[in-house]
Amino acid sequence: TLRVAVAANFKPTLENINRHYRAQTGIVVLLSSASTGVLTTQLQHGAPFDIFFAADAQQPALLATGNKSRTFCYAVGKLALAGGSIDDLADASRSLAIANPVTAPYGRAALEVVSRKAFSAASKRKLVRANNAAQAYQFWYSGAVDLALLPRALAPDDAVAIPVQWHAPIEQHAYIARPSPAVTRYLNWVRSDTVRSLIIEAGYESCP
Amino acid sequence: MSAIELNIDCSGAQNFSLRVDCKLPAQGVTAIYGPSGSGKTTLLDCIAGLRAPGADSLIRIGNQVLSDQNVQLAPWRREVGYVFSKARLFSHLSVQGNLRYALQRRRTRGNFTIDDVSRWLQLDTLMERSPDSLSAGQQQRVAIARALLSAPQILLLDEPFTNLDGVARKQCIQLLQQLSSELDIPMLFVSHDIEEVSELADYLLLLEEGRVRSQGPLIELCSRLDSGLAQEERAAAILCAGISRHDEEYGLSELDVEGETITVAALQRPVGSAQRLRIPARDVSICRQRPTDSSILNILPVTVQEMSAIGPSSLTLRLALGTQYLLARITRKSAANLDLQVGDTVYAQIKSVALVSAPADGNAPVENL
Amino acid sequence: MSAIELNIDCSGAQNFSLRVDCKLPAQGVTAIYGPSGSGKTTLLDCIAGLRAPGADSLIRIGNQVLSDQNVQLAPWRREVGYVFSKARLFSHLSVQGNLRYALQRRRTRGNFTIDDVSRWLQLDTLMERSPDSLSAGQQQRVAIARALLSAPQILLLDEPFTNLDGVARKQCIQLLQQLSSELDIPMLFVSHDIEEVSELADYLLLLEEGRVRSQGPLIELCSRLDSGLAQEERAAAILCAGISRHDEEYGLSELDVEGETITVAALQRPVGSAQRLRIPARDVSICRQRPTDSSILNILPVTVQEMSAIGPSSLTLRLALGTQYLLARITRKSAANLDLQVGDTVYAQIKSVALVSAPADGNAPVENL
Amino acid sequence: MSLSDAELNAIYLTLLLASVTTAILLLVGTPLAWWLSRRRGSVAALVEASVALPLILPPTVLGFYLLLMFAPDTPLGRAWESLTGAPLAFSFSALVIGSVIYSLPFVVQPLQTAFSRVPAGTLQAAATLGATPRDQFFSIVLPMSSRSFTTAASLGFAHTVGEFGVVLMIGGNIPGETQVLSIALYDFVESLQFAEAHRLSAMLIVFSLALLFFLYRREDASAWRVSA
Amino acid sequence: MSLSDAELNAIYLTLLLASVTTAILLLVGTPLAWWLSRRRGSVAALVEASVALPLILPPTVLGFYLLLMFAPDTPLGRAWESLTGAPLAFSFSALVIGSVIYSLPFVVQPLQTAFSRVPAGTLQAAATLGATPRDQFFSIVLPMSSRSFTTAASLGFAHTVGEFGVVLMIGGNIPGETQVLSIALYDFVESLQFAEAHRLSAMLIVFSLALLFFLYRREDASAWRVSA
Ligand SMILES: Nc1ncnc2c1ncn2[C@@H]1O[C@H](COP(=O)(O)OP(=O)(O)OP(=O)(O)O)[C@@H](O)[C@H]1O
Ligand SMILES: Nc1ncnc2c1ncn2[C@@H]1O[C@H](COP(=O)(O)OP(=O)(O)OP(=O)(O)O)[C@@H](O)[C@H]1O
Ligand SMILES: [Mg+2]
Ligand SMILES: [Mg+2]
Repeated sequence: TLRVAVAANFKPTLENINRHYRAQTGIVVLLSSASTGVLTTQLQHGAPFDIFFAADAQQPALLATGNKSRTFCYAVGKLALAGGSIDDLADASRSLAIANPVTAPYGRAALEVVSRKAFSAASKRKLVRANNAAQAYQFWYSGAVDLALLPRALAPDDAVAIPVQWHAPIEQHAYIARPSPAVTRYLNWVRSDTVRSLIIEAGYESCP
Repeated sequence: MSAIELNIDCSGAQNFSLRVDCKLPAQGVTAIYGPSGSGKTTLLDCIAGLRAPGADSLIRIGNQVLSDQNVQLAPWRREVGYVFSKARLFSHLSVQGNLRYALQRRRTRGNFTIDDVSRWLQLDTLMERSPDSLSAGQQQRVAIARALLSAPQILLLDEPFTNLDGVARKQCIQLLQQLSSELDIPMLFVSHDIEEVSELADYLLLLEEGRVRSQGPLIELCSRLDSGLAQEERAAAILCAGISRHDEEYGLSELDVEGETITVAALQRPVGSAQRLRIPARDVSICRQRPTDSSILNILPVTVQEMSAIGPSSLTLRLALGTQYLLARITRKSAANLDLQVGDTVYAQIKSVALVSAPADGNAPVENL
Repeated sequence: MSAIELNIDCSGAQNFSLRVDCKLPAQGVTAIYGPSGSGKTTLLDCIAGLRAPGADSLIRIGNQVLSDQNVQLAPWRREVGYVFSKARLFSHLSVQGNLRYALQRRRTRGNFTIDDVSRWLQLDTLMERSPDSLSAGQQQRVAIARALLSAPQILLLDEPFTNLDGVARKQCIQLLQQLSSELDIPMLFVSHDIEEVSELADYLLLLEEGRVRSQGPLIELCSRLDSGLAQEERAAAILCAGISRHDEEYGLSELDVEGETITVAALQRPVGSAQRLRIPARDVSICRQRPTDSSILNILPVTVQEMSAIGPSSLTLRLALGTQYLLARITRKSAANLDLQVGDTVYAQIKSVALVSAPADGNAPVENL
Repeated sequence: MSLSDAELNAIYLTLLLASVTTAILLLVGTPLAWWLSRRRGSVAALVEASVALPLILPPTVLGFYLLLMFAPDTPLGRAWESLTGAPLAFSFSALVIGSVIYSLPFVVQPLQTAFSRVPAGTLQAAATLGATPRDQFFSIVLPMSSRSFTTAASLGFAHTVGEFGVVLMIGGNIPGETQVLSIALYDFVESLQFAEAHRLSAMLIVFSLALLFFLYRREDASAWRVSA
Repeated sequence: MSLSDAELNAIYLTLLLASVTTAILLLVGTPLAWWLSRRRGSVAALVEASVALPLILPPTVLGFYLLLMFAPDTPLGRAWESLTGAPLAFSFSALVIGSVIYSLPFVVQPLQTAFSRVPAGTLQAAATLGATPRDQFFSIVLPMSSRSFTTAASLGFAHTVGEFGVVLMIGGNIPGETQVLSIALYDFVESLQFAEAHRLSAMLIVFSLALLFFLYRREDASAWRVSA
């Protein structure tokens, strides 16, 4: 069996991917999800994961300590706005949730979007920071906030897409913690066209 | 005369039940006497509201109903002072704190202060101490002081003198006697010590296995041969007397009882005052002729009224002295030797030093001859 | 003869300190007597190891050192049975559980069972009960049973009879007397009741404000006018006697004391057995001539040995009867009337019914005449 | 060792939250514990079980359900907003409510145990002196349980300081409003700023140790002690 | 309402973890509480404060420090690996250790309070009957504190069931090995599978309520009760 660590926001997608993999090969992949920061810390201290799908590019790079062959990009994230139209971002009376910019790449991107001149009218608004993207969704889902800037992959279908130029690209990289034939076989599958289309279908873009 | 009316049905563990239906005087001191486990504490608990008797029970003090079919006053509304047999002091407060606790919640009666009770019960040097660091007797005194300070309508005392030494016990008894008459607070007190009982009580309730065995004024009950009290080893009769003369030379006082004279240790009270005397049956002996060269000062002419066997070898005699009665315990052999019969007139010798006097009304120092 | 050696210096609250240096007999019953707060409980606590006396203190029982400069045995190693003045039963166990607790940890001495002690102390019907649901006297009896069952090397009893009624108290006293002599367990017992003390104790330790006021065999101390005991209201002398005859007709027994005869209620023991008699000073009166028509059976010729004033009006006399002594309390007035002088030979009248007998060795039923 | 403004703010918020929460916990928990200690039977057992319930839900999940309750379109949220004019979710008040619910068992359970151990005889003595149950409670039960109040308050306080799952969920991590120390610390760890995390933890630990130490050091007064 | 294999596994792991943790907590906490209840002074106060310390660190942060201690290249990690042959971090054993440390105050504090309230006189009575301190402890203190053991055990158990920050950090959320119920639940909420989350929470709540209810319902035996 393979042990794969995955950032929480990619977990549903990866689960879907693994279902296909299992159907084809019969191999069971054990998924462990947590936030990217936690998983990175764990990997630094001997966590028994073979591969780590992070939500950003820095932390896999940190883990690989410069060894480019151990990391690769597997998806590029997109943002979407749930709960209203783009114009609402300029309305200070509408509360907005984003993921924590300090810890979550989607939070950083969302902050970039919110900081655009066009929305400065709302700069005084109460910005609710969720721990991660999933929590930002929960805030919106519960009705506690009016708007949420979410990963497209998590956002409801009627969410409005945010133009990708409005923020730095959200490249999600994976880190190969323990290379092995099984890992290689799995990675080949992950890089296959089938999977790429699954990823795109889930609301990501493919890597450059 | 107002009364304490008790009609209580209260069940305890196993098949014990307390079933009491009686009237007690609502003034003076009533002793509750009976063997261990006869329900004395249970009775006090019911009166204080700490145990709930059956729904039909009635507890009335004077014209205040504490409990009947309709009302069951909560314990804190009953204005009952209770000295528990284990002191039950508040361990988180000092002695003074305990007393102040009672004072802050005191009822309308009584206006003595912490200083007063601490003088009466010699607590001055204990004020700052924690209850846990007191000796058993000291704790008991604090508990009595605390109950007094709450200025209750009635005082319940459960074996209050058990841990006190002879002197302290005497002082306490005298204090309670005084307070009972001066403040007009009725007291119910439980004791195993018939001497204590007859020193302090005016009225007696005898319990046995949760039932009233007999009840009545102490004086009457004491001299009745069928009350159970006369069977006690320490049976004693109580006489009412008046002070007739003080003999300063010998430090004695003479009392008049039914026209006869009884000599006791000097009393500090004026001629004419009333005085109660306790005369243990075993201190009374009988002779046909008045002895002349004996150290016994008190020799009274009496009539044998009743004779009752106590065990195989002794008799208790009920001796009439005017309208009052003495008890005497003698051997069957002596009775045979003297050929004693009911109706005989004989002399009762009372060792004067055996007189224990209880003042009928306050103030007299209890000094024994 | 082995002894209990105590050299204790133990300080309590405020400026109280217990300072005791004495030897007590290591068999029989020793009473510790003294006013409230005089350090009686503190002394027992030190012996049991529940309070730590000063480092120089010595506590030795026979040849077993419980505490000295080098060793301080922990309480659980001392093989000391302790009946506390508040019963201190284990509230999470039933009565039976409490007894079994002691049994499971018992020492080597003694081989009686729970059934035995529960028979002796009438606990059969209480076995399944929780201690909290017992009356005060019932709790006390369980505590005594529990201490006995632990088969200690020495038994400490802190006012063990306070909550017992007259009958139960008598039974307990007799039981302890028997056990003390049969099992050879020394007992130290604290009491405020001088009658209790003289019934049960062989030896006496009088405490006052943490110091030994006096000590000695009960018989000796009782009749000494300077011991403090003779000052007590209930002072009494103890006599050693032998049974000389049983008088079945009247249910009496005759005892020989120094060649004289004393008549008491029938004793169930063979002629020749030794017997202790307690004769309260206030029950003894004096006459110059032997009275003839009195109910008093016991009239003994004695010599006035010493006279000492008690208060303003009375005297205590020490009367020699052969090598033993009687006490008598009379008024100064009687003494003057009789013109009594030291050295006079007079008759001491003892109301026979006032005799309280304590068997010098087990088994005799304590029946009073 | 200097602190950033945000950190100072977080410390202030944390202390405020923990103090307010502890105060409310004692106010709410004391009568509840008293009631529970006097009652037996199914109702009391059910209440007791419910009090302990928040413990078994992971804090974030508990927080999620609280959030569902606090949202502006729920009855509670609506009522709150019409009363105070401000929405409940992501407010300091929400944090307080969440913390109170979460820490309730730590306060109620020690108090309940303490209360049920005050001897019945002592309360009876107070009653015969005229103390109503209320009075008995304040004059006897409270002072006799002081040691358990220390336990309860320190558990409640400490737990609120350390608690972050619920706080994060219903507070929304708004700097100056709902960003407490535990979240700040968590952020450092998440973003792998370990040096910062160590610094903040060390501070928190030293401060708490000192506080707890002084709390627990209160000697009881009796110089004279019984051995055995 | 059927459960997936993963969920069944998580439930099994949770119960195992909570039981083992509670057992260890009682084993470790009882003597510690006893010691603390007998001692006064600075050393005891310091120990007491340290026991309470895990409370004030956010669980993830605590988990982080535990992870630093458990990692294979630390003395502890090395010693463990050489003893058992398996690494400590991310093992079930690590979870147990973490949970024990985290829940220790909830067990120690109620027990300590209970122990210190056993009347000295009762212990003295036992001592004179020949009971050594050890014996006194087992025969008197333990049974007299049974109610506090219920409190302590239920707080410890419940807290371990609900705790997830520490477990997540040092366990690594590995299905079948360290993925306990709280993490599974957390995962559902995180991955927005709310229906699943509701289902699991409901189960958890009903189960715990029932358990706690029966724990607390134990009537005490005395049918005859003193009023006031
Ligand atoms: N709390 C209780 N629960 C159940 N039964 C009790 C309780 N207290 C006392 N009893 C029982 O009720 C009966 C009467 O007890 P009570 O305490 O009234 O006796 P008492 O006359 O005061 O005896 P003592 O002189 O020994 O104190 C006894 O059989 C006792 O065992
Ligand atoms: N735990 C304690 N701490 C401090 N002082 C104490 C303690 N116990 C008793 N004392 C004090 O020591 C002195 C002797 O007390 P102790 O209990 O030995 O007296 P006692 O002779 O047994 O009196 P009682 O007959 O009233 O029981 C008293 O002044 C008492 O206040
Ligand atoms: Mg009683
Ligand atoms: Mg004492």
